Amino acid sequence: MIDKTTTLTEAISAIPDGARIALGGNTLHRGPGAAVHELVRQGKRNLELVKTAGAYDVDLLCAAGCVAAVSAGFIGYETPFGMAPAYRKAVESGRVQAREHACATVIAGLRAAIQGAPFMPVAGLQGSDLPAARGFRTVRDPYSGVEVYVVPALVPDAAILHVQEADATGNGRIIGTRFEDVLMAQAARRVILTAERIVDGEAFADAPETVAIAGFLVDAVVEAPGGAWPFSCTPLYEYDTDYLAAWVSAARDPDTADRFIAERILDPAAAVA
Amino acid sequence: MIDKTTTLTEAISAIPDGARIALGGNTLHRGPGAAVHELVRQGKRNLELVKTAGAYDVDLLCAAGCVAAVSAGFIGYETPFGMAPAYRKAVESGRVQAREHACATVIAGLRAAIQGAPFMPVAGLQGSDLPAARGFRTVRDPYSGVEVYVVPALVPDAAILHVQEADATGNGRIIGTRFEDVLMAQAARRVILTAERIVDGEAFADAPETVAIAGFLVDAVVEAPGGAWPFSCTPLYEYDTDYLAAWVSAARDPDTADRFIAERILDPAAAVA
Amino acid sequence: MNDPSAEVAPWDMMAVAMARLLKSGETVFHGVASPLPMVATLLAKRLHAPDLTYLNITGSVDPQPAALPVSTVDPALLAGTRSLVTLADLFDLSGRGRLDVAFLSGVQIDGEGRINLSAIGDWKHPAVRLPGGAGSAMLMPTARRVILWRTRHDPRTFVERLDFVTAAGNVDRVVTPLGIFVRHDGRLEVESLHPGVTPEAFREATGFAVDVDERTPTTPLPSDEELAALRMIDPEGVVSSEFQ
Amino acid sequence: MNDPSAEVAPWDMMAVAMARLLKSGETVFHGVASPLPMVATLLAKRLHAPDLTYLNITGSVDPQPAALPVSTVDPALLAGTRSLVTLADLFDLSGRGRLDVAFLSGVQIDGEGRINLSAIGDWKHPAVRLPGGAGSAMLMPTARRVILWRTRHDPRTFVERLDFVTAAGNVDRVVTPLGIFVRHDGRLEVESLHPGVTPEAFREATGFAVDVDERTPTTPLPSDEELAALRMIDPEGVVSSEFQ
Repeated sequence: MIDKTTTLTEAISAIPDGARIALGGNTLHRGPGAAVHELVRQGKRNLELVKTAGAYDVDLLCAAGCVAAVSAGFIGYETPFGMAPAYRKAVESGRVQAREHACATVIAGLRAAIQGAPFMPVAGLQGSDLPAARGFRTVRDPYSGVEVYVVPALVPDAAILHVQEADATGNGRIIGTRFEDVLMAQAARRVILTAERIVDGEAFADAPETVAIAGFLVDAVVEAPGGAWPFSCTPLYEYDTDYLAAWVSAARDPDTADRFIAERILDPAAAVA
Repeated sequence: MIDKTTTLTEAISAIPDGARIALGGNTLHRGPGAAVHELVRQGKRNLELVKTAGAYDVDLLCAAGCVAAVSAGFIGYETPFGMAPAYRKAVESGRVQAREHACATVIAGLRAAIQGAPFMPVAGLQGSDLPAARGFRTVRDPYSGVEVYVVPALVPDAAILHVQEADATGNGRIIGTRFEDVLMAQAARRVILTAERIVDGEAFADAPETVAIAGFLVDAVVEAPGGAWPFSCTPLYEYDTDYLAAWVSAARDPDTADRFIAERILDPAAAVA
Repeated sequence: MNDPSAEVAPWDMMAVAMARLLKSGETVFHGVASPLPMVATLLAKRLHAPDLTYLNITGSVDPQPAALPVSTVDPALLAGTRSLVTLADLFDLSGRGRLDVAFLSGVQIDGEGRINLSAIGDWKHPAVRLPGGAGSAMLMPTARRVILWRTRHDPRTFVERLDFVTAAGNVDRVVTPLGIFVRHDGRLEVESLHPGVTPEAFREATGFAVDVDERTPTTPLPSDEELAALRMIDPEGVVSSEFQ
Repeated sequence: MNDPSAEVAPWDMMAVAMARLLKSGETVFHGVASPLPMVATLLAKRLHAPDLTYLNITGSVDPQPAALPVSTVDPALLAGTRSLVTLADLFDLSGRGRLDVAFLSGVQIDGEGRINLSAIGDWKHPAVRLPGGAGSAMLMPTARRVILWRTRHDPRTFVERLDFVTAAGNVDRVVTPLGIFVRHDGRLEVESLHPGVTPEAFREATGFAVDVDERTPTTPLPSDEELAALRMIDPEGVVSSEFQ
């Protein structure tokens, strides 16, 4: 068995500037918070972020100047905190390109990547301005003659996923909702797993149905207790309401956002995870 | 909660002649044996059978005159018993059409059905005579210009699946390998579940990862202890070597096959399941 | 205090109105940021639609949450589920025509029931970059019925012309704090005004032309039974969170 | 009893020869009706390729079965797996270029390493309807390396011309009871003859032209270590079942 455990610093340093990165979880839940903070600390640039529905991860990385483009269906904090202010400003100023998707077209693009197909057909999209704005094309079904929208393969250079338990070979157990993590693990060229704890994987053999991420797809495993924070990590902790409220408030202005990042993320004394 | 429990007779009587039926399991394992026998007893005609890799189910239904076409990647008993003699004779005589697939194109056709797409791209197939023989077409990727094979949607009128446990609302727990059962349950217009036992589904809430078939996709649930026989049903029983050897031997000749079916399947006194 | 409508909060009125639109046996889905659909679906299931199938992004099927989360993607919504499906599975369900109802919303909604969740101004150089349509561009043409809801009813929301069409499709009803639209022949028509809402107020709040007058029906107030069920499902009042 | 090759059964020779072709770190897949690949993969993993990833239709990853099933789709092959993948996942793995080795076979095999598992005679009106190619038409062009094996080596199997091309693609080696082919520039060449097999016997058993003579290397006999590991993995001799 290959021991794939490493440090967060090592795992994230393997991601080059300009990489297309899929981030696990959804809105406020089970995002790879610690890894996102490490991306900020390492000063990554020109990343393309891939997610169906992102929130703090995308917002923070936009504020920190790490992002060139966001390929997602929804970016916002849901009802508790509203819109993502730094993402919004970054797009409005032209610094970040919003490669807007329907969540279903993100999934279709990942599916094409997974299957080794150049594109994936997707039902719907009729009447939307998105296909024209994004250059999504139709093809004619050679059997029925019907036109259907197709989405190009969306191959992440890396997927960064946070799970509750992993073994040293990369098997990852997800408790509760899997979101798009399984698709991302299959679609990406490289998979980085952070885990609340690293356990002896022999126990996984008793309930392999709960192991959402197959170890042979994974390149690096990092033990990161609290590693989803400030996202939730069922059943261990909820999303951090106070922290997120403070961030969203700071993120409305570039200067306060910079100060927040300097004090609460970059300052080693304040190490958040 | 809707109680979907019914008898095998009722459940199978809802399948009309000429229906396209997906059969769960794979070769010797977890096929819906009892339901297949009921199809024979009810004298169904002109069925199209869909499976990646079939064995006794396809072979018996061909011998019994129930089948017009078989859409599958492999029909055979694997090493223990070799080829499927009744299927073979039925195709060679022209009574049954072999709609030969790669197993992967069965899956692609089911995926198209699941996603509501008219077709599904599939990697591979280059150099094979199958696309020409089956009329599988290519389309040109509008993004890269690459030609890729596409398979038309394969929508079963019904999927018949055997599981170890189900609740009355149709949630089905599969212990061990799921084969293509989950895809079939999603792709089919109607889903019939036979189960070793019907249990109180509240227990499923403790381990929903093990519930492969979501109840809301299911139309009918039948309690059928031993209902995979003569297929295996992990961990309850192995495939029935003696019975299958007797069948394969009988199936080589139409008269002995007819007698076998009359004595061991149609005769109520010999009720096999 | 003679006007009973004064005692009914707009979120209660909306949740009840949305619940009434759901039928037993239907498959019903909502996505992110959807407290009202969450409450409405649970309410319908408790009242008149026990065999409704409740689906959401957590992948639960008919969950029975002890307490309702404000985030409608919260794994708290898994409680009691007997199977796990994925968001991809649910899009597929809609794609193949088996999703009966999708709840969706829009920052802008036009007279055809089309929505904008993408941008204010030019999409390429937006004055305001909005969150994005999530699943709507795929769901709106494929779900059998789409119910839109929006907690704001003003001329900036209900507009003559969308800045960008994020999604268009099978809209059946639109529920707001002022009343209910129904779509006929591709146009939103006023089906009813909530109690206490005048035709003038509704007309002035709507940016496209609507046919509304004193003959327009009034949405029935929530019954005691409806309100009691609502309180039981949502004792913390999560239903009001979209109004903050 | 001076000839040690007389003591080595052809199935043992084949299993060992197949195992030697696998490398540590590779992802390796076999499908239905594949006892030899099952044994060979487990053998390689025990001997020289501990970090090989063993995949099969049961959806197990690196199972550690206590006893080997004759059916290579048997859920007995799940034992010890730490995750469950599906056959669809494995085709996808190959489709995106991440499957290193697929074991496949053919009732007919031609000089390019193409296979027929579909029909003898005309495909539409076959003299013999064969089982079908299972995953081969998809896997053969997409897996990085395909290893063919066939327990029969005669001119009806290794033919000049296939009745039907079920699959073609990235064939690397073909292992038979008589020897090993390697593919160079699109043609099967003889890499080695198993001990005791003469060039004449090999040539006569092969229906297409092959370049084989006394200089053709001999496949090394299984070592004591290889045979001991084989007995440990497969004490019941499932490896011989394809020869019955």
